[in-house]
This record gives sequence, structure tokens and C-alpha cells, in this order.
Amino acid sequence: MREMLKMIIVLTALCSFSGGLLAALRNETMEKIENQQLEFVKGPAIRNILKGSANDPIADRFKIKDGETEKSFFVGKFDGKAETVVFESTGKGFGGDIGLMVGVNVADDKIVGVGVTTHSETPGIGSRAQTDPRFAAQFKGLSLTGDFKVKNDGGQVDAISGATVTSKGIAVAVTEAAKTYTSLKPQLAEKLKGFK
Amino acid sequence: MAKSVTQEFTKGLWAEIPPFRLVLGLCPVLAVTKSVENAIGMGVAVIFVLVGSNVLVSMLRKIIPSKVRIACFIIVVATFVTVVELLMQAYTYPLFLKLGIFIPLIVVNCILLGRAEAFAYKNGIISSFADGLGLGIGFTMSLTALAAIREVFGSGTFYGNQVFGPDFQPFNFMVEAPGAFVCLGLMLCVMNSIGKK
Amino acid sequence: MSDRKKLIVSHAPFLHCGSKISTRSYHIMIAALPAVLHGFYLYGIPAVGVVALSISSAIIWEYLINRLTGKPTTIGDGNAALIGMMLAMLFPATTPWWAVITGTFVAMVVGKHIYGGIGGNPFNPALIGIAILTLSWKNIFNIDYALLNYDFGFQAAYPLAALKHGGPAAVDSFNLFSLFIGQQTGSIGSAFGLALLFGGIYLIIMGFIRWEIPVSFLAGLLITSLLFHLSDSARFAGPVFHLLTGNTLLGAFFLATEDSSSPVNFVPMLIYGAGAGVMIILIRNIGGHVDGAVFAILLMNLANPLLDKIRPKALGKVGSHA
Amino acid sequence: MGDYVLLAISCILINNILLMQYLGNCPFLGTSKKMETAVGMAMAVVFVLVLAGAITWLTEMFVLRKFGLEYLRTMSFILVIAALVQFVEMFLKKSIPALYAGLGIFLPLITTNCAVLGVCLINIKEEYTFIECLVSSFAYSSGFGLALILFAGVRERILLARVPKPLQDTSIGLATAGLLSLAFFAFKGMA
Amino acid sequence: MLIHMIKKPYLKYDVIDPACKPVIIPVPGKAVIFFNGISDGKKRLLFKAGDKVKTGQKISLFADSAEYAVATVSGTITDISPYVGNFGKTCTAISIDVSEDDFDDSFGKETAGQPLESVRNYLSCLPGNLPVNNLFDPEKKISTIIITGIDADLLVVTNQHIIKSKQGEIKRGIEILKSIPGINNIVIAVRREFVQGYGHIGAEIRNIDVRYPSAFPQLIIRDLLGKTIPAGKTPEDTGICMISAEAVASLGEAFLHNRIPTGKIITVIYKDEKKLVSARIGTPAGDVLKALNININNGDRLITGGPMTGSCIYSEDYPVLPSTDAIMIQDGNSIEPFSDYPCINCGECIRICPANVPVNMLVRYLETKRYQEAAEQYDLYSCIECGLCAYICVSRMPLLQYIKLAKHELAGIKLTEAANV
Ligand SMILES: Cc1cc2nc3c(=O)[nH]c(=O)nc-3n(C[C@H](O)[C@H](O)[C@H](O)COP(=O)(O)O)c2cc1C
Ligand SMILES: Cc1cc2nc3c(=O)[nH]c(=O)nc-3n(C[C@H](O)[C@H](O)[C@H](O)COP(=O)(O)O)c2cc1C
Ligand SMILES: Cc1cc2nc3c(=O)[nH]c(=O)nc-3n(C[C@H](O)[C@H](O)[C@H](O)COP(=O)(O)O)c2cc1C
Ligand SMILES: Cc1cc2nc3c(=O)[nH]c(=O)nc-3n(C[C@H](O)[C@H](O)[C@H](O)CO)c2cc1C
Ligand code: SF4
Ligand code: SF4
Ligand code: SF4
Ligand code: SF4
Ligand code: FES
Repeated sequence: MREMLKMIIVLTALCSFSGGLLAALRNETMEKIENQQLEFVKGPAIRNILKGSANDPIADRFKIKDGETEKSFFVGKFDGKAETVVFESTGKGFGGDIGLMVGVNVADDKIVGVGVTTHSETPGIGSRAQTDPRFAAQFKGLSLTGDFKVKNDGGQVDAISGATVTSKGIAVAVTEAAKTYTSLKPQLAEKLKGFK
Repeated sequence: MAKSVTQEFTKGLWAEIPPFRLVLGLCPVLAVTKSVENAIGMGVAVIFVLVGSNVLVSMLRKIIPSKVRIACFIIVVATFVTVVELLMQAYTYPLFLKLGIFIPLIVVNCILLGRAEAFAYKNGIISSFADGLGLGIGFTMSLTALAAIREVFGSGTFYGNQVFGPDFQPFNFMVEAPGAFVCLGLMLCVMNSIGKK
Repeated sequence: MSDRKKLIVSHAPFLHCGSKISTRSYHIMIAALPAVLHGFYLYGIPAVGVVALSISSAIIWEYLINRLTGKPTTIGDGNAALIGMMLAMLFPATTPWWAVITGTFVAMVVGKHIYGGIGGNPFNPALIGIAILTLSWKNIFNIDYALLNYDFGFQAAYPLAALKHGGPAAVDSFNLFSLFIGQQTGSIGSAFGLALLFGGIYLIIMGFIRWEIPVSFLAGLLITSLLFHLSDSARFAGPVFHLLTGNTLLGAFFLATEDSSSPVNFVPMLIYGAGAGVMIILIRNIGGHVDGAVFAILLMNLANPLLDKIRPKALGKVGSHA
Repeated sequence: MGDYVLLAISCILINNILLMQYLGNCPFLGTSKKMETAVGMAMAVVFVLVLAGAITWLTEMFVLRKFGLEYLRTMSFILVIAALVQFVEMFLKKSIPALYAGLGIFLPLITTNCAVLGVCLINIKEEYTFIECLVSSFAYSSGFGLALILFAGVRERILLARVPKPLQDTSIGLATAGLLSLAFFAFKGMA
Repeated sequence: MLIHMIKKPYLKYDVIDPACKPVIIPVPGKAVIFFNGISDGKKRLLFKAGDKVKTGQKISLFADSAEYAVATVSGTITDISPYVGNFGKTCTAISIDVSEDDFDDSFGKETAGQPLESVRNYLSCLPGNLPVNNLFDPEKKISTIIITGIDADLLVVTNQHIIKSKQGEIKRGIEILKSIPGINNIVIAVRREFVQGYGHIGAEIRNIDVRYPSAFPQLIIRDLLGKTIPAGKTPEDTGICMISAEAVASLGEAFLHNRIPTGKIITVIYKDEKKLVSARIGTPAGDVLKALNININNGDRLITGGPMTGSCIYSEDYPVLPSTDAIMIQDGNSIEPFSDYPCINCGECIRICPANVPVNMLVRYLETKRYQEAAEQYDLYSCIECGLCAYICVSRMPLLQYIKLAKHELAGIKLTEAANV
């Protein structure tokens, strides 16, 4: 009995000690980790889309409520004007969700670039959506409105051969982005005005 | 039987150098030795966890009842692993991404539980510290050596720096999965032949 | 008692049929020679160089390893030369010298000698060599890329690459008979189907290879490709095309039949051969490699120990055996 | 349905956990010297991994995510798996002694096995649904079993070959595992 | 040549030339007789050097043992000493200085009253080795006798000669065998060429295939009786007794002439030639060769038995034994040495083995001395020791030697285990 008690006490104490330690550490590092994640997971795509911007888009980000959730927007300043924003959207690919950064110029509603952030597509097949710049390049200059579809389905997107599923997923993500953009445009414009 | 602290330390560097002498914990060895950078990162993480858990287990060895000792070891090791995970995410995020699930998998690395069970639970704090540090450094050395071979031939670089001329076409096999196994196997062979003498 | 003779004492049997490892090796090399000569004819001096370097370097590696491990020299059995030759047949004629040497090194060391030399290897050493090199230097072993600067008197695209990229429509223009008589690009020893077929039949007749493996190999390949072709002829090429291109015939007669890595019992030989044939088509039709022969055979090498457990009941064996 | 089949094929062959993802090497090398132990280990891993995959998925979704405790994932998974194995062991011993006799000695080994924890973590990382998680756990563990049994066949022969002394045992085992992995490149890009 | 595609060419038994007559070898000046069993130094010997023996006299060396040898010559014992044969088998060699034949008649006196008793008491050393102990062992329950009119090994034609030339003796022998209680079936296994004249012999006559090794007991029983002998068991364990034609003929002869026969028919194989001889049991091999003008040189091999299963002997002094069906001389230059190459897994042995033994795997286990596994999983005991695998092996491994050694070692292990229980 005494032994049993000791076992329970030791285990509980150890668990609480460990839990406490970790919780404390977690609080300490939470912000840093979030920054790091943005920087290294989404950062490359964002910076690629906003190449040449005068500011640091990751530092200059803000959030807008989109229904239930909050969405982050990353601002790029070109020629002194903060007219370009980048935000994330998702579509379903072959291996799971595909995260896609879409950059749009608020002035003319044109896409300035897209870039895949996270995906679990097959290396060498679907993953070419992330690595092959030609695929992303085709979206540049299109207007961020309406539906995006692959050519097989009668749309405008050239699919990556052998990875039509991935390509469709990305088309869906852009379509989603268009929806979000259309619905949030007023608040966006508002926020951007406050930007110097 | 009783060894000096120095002996406890140095045994991990040669006589019992993991993973060659204690053939355990092979997965990370195979997975993270594509490049020297990954290897050193992994090595440092392991040193941290190994030393930390060895010391903590040794400190608590009088209190921990033997029936639940394995559970306690797991908690201790997992705690340190989580600490490493959080710290790496906060400060060396790209490395964290490269090492992937092999950081959380340090938890099940046979070396750690093995050391807690075989050494720290039976020895004093100083010896346990020396033991953990020695084995950890030994492990890092092995990883780095293997990674150096694989990176130099397989990618033509060392710690990211070009080694050969621009015309060199790297021997990709070395950094692919099959090459990892074959290189480790052959390295083990070399260690065996040296050890014999 | 003084005139006692010194007699030799040894054990039964006191007769031997006279077969030798070296005989086998040299016969296999002779059987493969016509296909190699055709390679010389197509690709000229570079092909001669690759073959010569491959065979000689394989022999030199074998000798060096013999010295290193302190074992008697075994280059006399011809096995090293044979491995060098098989490997050379899998190389494009343009393979650079250092890749040839690396290839024979890998084949001899990783493929053969870490297992203690002849007879111990679980995989065909030549295939290990070519697989590792292909994995490392894709461009060197991409036939289309490698043979870019050649001028042939016939359609020069590598048939299997054309099939992979363009589908059957892209290979319609290949004349099957021309393919059979070697008017196609490929590795040095794989193009001349006719010669490989004759070489194979010669080996079967001479008893150096077991007919079950090539026959079931080709049957598996033909049936699988036929089924694919029937299911969707717009996507999958017909059986004869697969038979005559790539390393099919080389694989069936010279690579899958390597002794140490292939089964010896009747049923396992059939399964092994058929399995390799089926895998080749799966890889070519729905897989990632252009030609599946190398990996298909390696995969069946892997299954060999399990397959070879299927064997007839021994005399007087009580109870059943798998 | 087709998706699940593709997922299963991918996990068993193309992304084989042992040969392509380097997980589970210790039991792979440790239990492949004899066919019987290899088969026992293969079955034990399949058995435990499916249970562990399911239970860790539930833990993640209904405990960790709910309370924002994702940072405790490593800790909680390993404890859950350890407890599960303990429980399974006790259960089998009492209820299905025949199965216990077969799997018993392998179960404790599995607690500290990268393959089990690794697949549970992969399931979460890949954001699988519950069904996908079951399929992937089963397929990954079957892939492990397949590789292990094939390897055991090869290894039984290598034990009889005249392997040079310094290469014997683990060394040649690893090199052969490499060639096994090379052969599995046959499946690369298969779709 | 096309035959290779389906089957390898096979080895055939020689069929004896009907004109063949054995050369009679003169009685030697010195003879050696082997006695089963050795003195442990304590037992009192009933014979000693200097004792005189008569032809046909029973020699029981030890007072408390039923074992005996039969003197095949008359003369004076010069030496009694232990002899160690292959795989450590031991026996006692009795050397005799030969004088004029002087026949012992105790057998002749006893035959009349109790023929079977006298078989037991006098005929266990007949030319051709009549298995007296098995025949009369109540434990074995022998019900079938197979008379082999063809020698198991290649090139040896001794028993074919007997079948052809000793019909009368064989008939008489069969009559005696039939009178043994329990025997209900006697089969003669011969080549088809020799069945003429065997119409009313009281035994079933069956043909043996020409393909080596179909005259091995296990295969004869399988092919003629449709029975299998479980691996590791002997024919006697299943109630079948194999007797060579020569033993049956000798048995018949003993009763026809009331005297124990002492002459052994032997096939002498030398280079590409083959001769039949008849020699006294106990004649040194060297005397046989001398009589045939065969010279044997340093580096040659002298083999008792045939080329596939015989065994080498160390010296020309080794005598003709009741079981010596052949003597083979192999020229030193033609000897194909075994090599120490490993098995390359060519599978030739698998395809040639009549017993379906997985020789390629078996030899791997035997090389690494894993005898137990070899026996349990790789059918060591199914091997009938025909030697074909070693004959065909591309790597020239001494396969048969490995197999025999393994069986010997395992028997040793079993003995020590039994002793420890
Ligand atoms: C190297 C290479 C180049 C190709 N070039 C073209 C091309 O220029 N035009 C084309 O329509 N298809 C080309 N294809 C064929 C495509 O892979 C594919 O068959 C076709 O676009 C159908 O696309 P899907 O696989 O996404 O259905 C090429 C294929 C390869 C491998
Ligand atoms: C293992 C495996 C991985 C695959 N990976 C992808 C992928 O990453 N992206 C994708 O779109 N399709 C993937 N596919 C699906 C097939 O390629 C599918 O046939 C293809 O997407 C169909 O579209 P296609 O017309 O472009 O060939 C994969 C299939 C398998 C079996
Ligand atoms: C054994 C051996 C292996 C070699 N491996 C490689 C290699 O992996 N990649 C490579 O580009 N060159 C390799 N080399 C070639 C040399 O490095 C040589 O300098 C190279 O061919 C440069 O010549 P290039 O400029 O004509 O390419 C190897 C040479 C030898 C002898
Ligand atoms: C048709 C055939 C092809 C062979 N191919 C190879 C080969 O590719 N690589 C190899 O190492 N040995 C090969 N061998 C050699 C074989 O396994 C054995 O070692 C030789 O018979 C002895 O030299 C081959 C044998 C045959 C019968
Ligand atoms: S010598 Fe030989 S072949 Fe000639 S008769 Fe005698 S046994 Fe027959
Ligand atoms: S076989 Fe020869 S040596 Fe062996 S016991 Fe019998 S007589 Fe003696
Ligand atoms: S000696 Fe060889 S061939 Fe003959 S039965 Fe035995 S294993 Fe088979
Ligand atoms: S014949 Fe010799 S080399 Fe060939 S498989 Fe049999 S034992 Fe091996
Ligand atoms: S390190 Fe992966 S199983 Fe041991």
C-alpha cells in the first residue's frame, strides 16, 4: 500500500513538474515560434510574391475577421504605396490540403503572384506545383474574381502533367481566395489606408 | 568496476561509441546524416536530452520506485525532448524542419532509455553527467563522420561548402536512402576491423 | 613394407562431370558477344572503350579485393570479367570513364564481395552497379540525352522514353522488325534483340541457364503488357514493342538468370521469372522509371530466398513441406 | 475507396516506412536473423500500430487540440503508446494466450520503437481523417512487416555465406538493407 | 544436344558383356580377415598369434560375444590387431600366413539337421555379405526380401555376373530364404536383359531402370514396391531386407556343397577397362592387382567399391572383404580435385538429385556446421548418398563428404546425448 502510494505520488509529482516546466517554456517561446513559422513556412512564398517591396511584409501584417476565423494579411509596399496584400487560402490536393499564398493588388484586383506554402503532394509529381515556377507564373496578371478551373474542365489553368489533382486543388484555392478577397475588400481597403 | 569520471566520459568517445558499439538508435543516424549540418544539429539535441535526462534520473534515483521506473524515465526523457523541440522551433526553425519527426523521436531512441536504465539509475550525478556527455559527444562524432562522408560524395559539399570543382557530378546514391544504409554498414565494418586490433 | 606407395586418399565420388565455373562464365560471355559487337557497330570506339574498361576494371577490383581480404586470387573463374561485361552492356556508349570505374567498383564491392564473393550475393551485382549509378547520375544514364550527338541511319529516339513521354502514338512509327534486328538506341548490349535471343537459346541448350526463368519471364511480360494494351490501347503499347525494347531480352536471358540471386526449384523459377516480367510492365506503364528491367529483377532477387522455399518433397520425408 | 487503396499502396511500397523513411531500424535489424522471429515481430507491429494509430489520433483530436496542448504531443503519445502496449500485453496474456505466446516477447520491444511513434506523428502531420489514419497505420505497418520478412529471407542466406569477419552481422545487415531499399526503388513514382 | 533443355544427360549402369568370365586370382601367401569389434584390452582373446586355423573355420575372438569371423584360408595366425577405418569405425584385423587348404567341416555336419540354425551360426561372412543378423532379428519383422541382381554403383558388374552365371545356386538360396518364418515375398531386382532362364525360381522378377542410381535400396523399394522408407530409416526398419545376388548364390552354394564358400567375385576397374576376378576373401588388394599385371604408382587412388560411393584405401595390404564388390584404381593424373569454392547456386545438384534434397541450401548449412538445422529443415536424412550432386557440382564442392560427415557427427551427438540421459 505504501509503495503504491509512493508510486502515485512520484508519478504525479514528476508529471506536474514536467507539465509546469513545459507550460512555462511554451509561454516563453510561443511568440517566437509563431514568428519563425511565418518566416520559414509562409515567408518564402510571401517574400517571393512581394519581391522588391520596401518593407518587411511579415512584420507588417494585420488580421481581419473572416466570419469565425481571423485571417492574416501581409502587406507589400511598392513605390511608397501599400496597395499589395498577400494572404493564404487552401484547396484539397492529392495528398491533403494545399496551402496557397495569393498576392493581389487592391488597386486593380489583379493577381501579383501565387506560391504554395504547405502541401503533402507526392514528391516529383504534385510537388512540382511548389517547385516549378512556370506553374505559378501563369496566374500572374489574372483578375482575382470568379472561378478558376483547369483546362480539362474548361478553365484557364494549365495543369501540371500527371498531377491534375494537385492542379485542380490549386485552382480551388485561388477560387477561394477570390471569394475571400471579394467579401473582405472593404475592410482591406480600410486597413491599407492606415498604412504609411 | 568503479571508474573515474574521466573514464566514464571517454568511454563514450571510443570504447562504447554509439551507434557503432551499441548498435541501437539507428534511425536518426540514417535519417539525419545527409548533411553535416543536420548531423551536428541532431547531435547537439541528443547531447542536451541525454545529459539532462541522465542527471535528472540520477538525482531522482533514490525516490523513483523500481516498478514505475520505466514510466518515469519516459516522462523525464520526453520532457527534455519537448524542451528541445520548443527551443529549436523558437531559435533554429529551418533545422527543426529538416530534422522533422526525428526530433520527437529522440524519445524512443534506445540510447536514452538504455542509459537511464543501465547507468543513471544506478550511479551518482557527476558520473551520470559524464556518461551522458561522453556518449552524446561520441554519438555526435559518429553522426558527423558519417554525414561528412555522405555529404562530400553525395552532394559534393561539406557543411554546405563546395568541395570539388564545378564540373563534379555528385554521387547521389550516398544521400539517398539506400546509400544511407550501405554507408553505415560499411562504416561499421571499418570500425569493426579497427576495433579488432 | 618398404616399398609402400603413397596413395591419395579422398572421398567419393571419384568422378566429376567436368563442369567448371570458368567454363560457365566464358560461355555466357560468348553468348553475349554478338549483342556487344552490335553495340560496337552502332556506337563505335566509345562503346569499345566502355566495354574494355568495364571488364578490365572489374577484374582489377576483384584482384585488389582478393589481396585486401587475403584470399586466393579468383579472377580465373571469369566471374569478374562476366560482371564487367554485363555491366558494360547496361551502360550507354557515352558513359564517362570515371562512371564506368565507379560502377564496377560498386558492383564488385557492394554487389559481390561484401557477401564473401561468388555465390554469396543475394542480388545480381551488375544490377546493383547499374541501379546505384542510375540513381546518382540520371543524365548519364538517360539514353536520349546520352546519345544526343550520334547520327544513326534510323529513328534515334530511345523507344521506351518516347513511349513514356508520348504514349503509344509516339512509338507507332517504330518498325518492330527493325527493333528486333537492332535498329534502335539503347545501352550498349541491349539493342540487338535477335542476338540476345540466340545467345539465350545457346545458353539454354548448353545447360548454363535454366529455361524456366527466361520463358516465364517473357510470358509474364507479354501477358501483362497485352492486358494493359487491351484495356487501353491509347495509353499502353503492345506486347511485342515491350519485348523488343529496353533491357527486356538482356534481362530475361542474362540478368534474371544470374545463379546466386535466382531460385533453383521449378515452381519458384516460374514465379520468379513471371514476377519479374510483370513488374517490368507495371514499372513501364504506371511507374516512374523509363525501363523497369533493372529494378524489376532486383525486386525479384529480393523475393528469391522466400520463393525458393517452395520445393518438392524430399525422398522419405514424412509429413508435409511447403 | 480508390483513394484509400492508393494511400495504402503508397504507404506499403512507395514510401515504405523502413526503407524510405528510416523508421524502425532497431527491430528490423534485431529480429530479422530468423524467419520465425521476423514473422512474429511483423504481426506484433501491425497489431500494435493500428491500435496506437487510432488511439493517438483520438488523443490528438479530442484532448490535445481541444485544450491547446499540442506542444505536449510527444509526451502524451509516448505515454499513451506505452500504456497501450502494457494493456494489450495483459489482455492477451489473459484472454488469448495463444496469440500472446506468439507476440508476447515482441510487445515490450515495440514500446520504444520509432516506427510506431513515427507513424502516429506522421498521421497527425498529414492531417489524416480517422479512416485515413487507420488505413495509413495498417499500411505502414504492413509495409514494415513485408520488408522485415523479405529481409529475413535474404538474411538467413547471408548468415550462411562467407562474409568477411568485420562485415558480419549488423554491418552486412545494414548494407543489405540498403540494397533492399534500392530494390524498392522499383515502386518509385508508381501511380 | 537439345536434351539439355529438358533434362541433363544421365549416368547409366553398364550392362555386363555375356562373354565375360572372371579371372581366378591365386590364393595369397598372406591373408587378412576382419573381425567386427575390438578388444578393449580386458577381454580374454580365444585366439592368439601362432594358432592354426582351417578354411571355413569359425573364429570367435571373445568368449562372451556371439560375433564371429570365418577363416577363408588355412594357415597360422601371425597377428591380431585393431584397425580403424573411415569415420572412426573400428574392427580387428587377423593376419594369417597361408598354407595348403585344409577344410573345416563343422558347417557341413550341422546343415543337415537344422539348416536355418546353421545359417545363423556359420554364414554371416558369406561372399556378398548375407545380412544374417537382420534376417533373424525378431524385432525387425522382415517380411519382404529384395535380391539385388545389379550393383548399386556405376561400372560395377559383380552381381550381374552372378545373376547370369549362378542360377542354380540362387534358386537353392531362395528356397532357404523362403523357409525363414515370416518371409512372404521375395523379389529379384535385375536388368531386363537377364531375366531369361528365371522362369520358376519362386520369386517375382522385376526390372531395374538403367539410370543411375536406380539400384539404390531406397529407389528400388520406391520403384518396385511403391513404398517409401522414411528419411533416416533403413529398409529393415520397414520389414524389407535387401540381399545381394551374390549373397543368395553363396547361401545356395553353401548348402549345395555343404561347405562355406570363400571366393569373392570382384569387378576391377582400371582406366577405361574393367575385369572380373574371383579372389579368396582376405586376399590383399595388391595381390589382386599383381595377378592382373596392374601397376599402381605414387599419387594414384586405390578404391574399394565403385566410383560414386566407394572409399579410398591407404595401402595395397587392405584385403578383399565379403562386401568388396569392386576395386578401382584411379590414375593420379586423372584425379579431379575438389575445390574450396562456395556453392554458386547453379542448381545442377537440385535437378540431378534423385531424392529431391535441396543440396544447394543443405551444403550451406553443412559448411557452417549447422547440422541440426540441416537435418530438420533441409532433408539431410533423405540423401541416399549416391554422390551425383558432387559429380555434377560446378563449384566442385565435396558435397557427399559433407553429407556423410554431418550424419556421422549427428550420430555422435545422439550417442553422447543417449549416454548422458
Ligand atoms: C518532357 C516532356 C515534354 C512534353 N511536352 C509536351 C508538349 O509540349 N505538349 C503537350 O501537349 N504535351 C507534352 N507532353 C506530354 C504531357 O506529359 C501529357 O501527356 C499531356 O500534357 C497530358 O497531360 P496530363 O498528363 O496532365 O493529362 C510532354 C511530356 C514530357 C515528359
Ligand atoms: C503514389 C501516388 C502518388 C500520386 N501523387 C499525386 C500527386 O502528388 N498529385 C496528383 O495530382 N496526383 C497524384 N497521383 C495521382 C495520379 O497521378 C492520378 O492518376 C493523376 O493525378 C490523374 O491525373 P493526370 O490526368 O494528371 O494524370 C498519385 C498517385 C499515386 C498512386
Ligand atoms: C573512381 C572515380 C570516381 C569519380 N567520381 C566522380 C563523380 O562522382 N563525379 C564526377 O563528376 N567526377 C568523378 N570522377 C572524375 C574526376 O573527378 C575527373 O576530374 C572528372 O572527370 C572531371 O573531368 P570533366 O571535367 O571532363 O568532367 C571520378 C573519378 C574516379 C577515378
Ligand atoms: C545467363 C547468366 C547470366 C549471368 N549474369 C550474371 C550477372 O549479371 N552478374 C553476375 O555477377 N553473375 C552473372 N552470372 C554468373 C553466375 O551467377 C555464375 O556466377 C557464373 O555461372 C559463374 O561465373 C550469370 C550467369 C548466367 C548463367
Ligand atoms: S573384361 Fe570387362 S568387359 Fe571384358 S569380359 Fe570381363 S567384365 Fe566384361
Ligand atoms: S567397414 Fe571395414 S574397417 Fe569398417 S568395421 Fe567394417 S570391416 Fe572394419
Ligand atoms: S548424394 Fe547428393 S544427389 Fe545423391 S541423394 Fe544425396 S544429396 Fe541427392
Ligand atoms: S551443383 Fe554445386 S554449385 Fe551448383 S547449386 Fe549445387 S552445390 Fe551449389
Ligand atoms: S532508433 Fe528507430 S527503432 Fe531504434
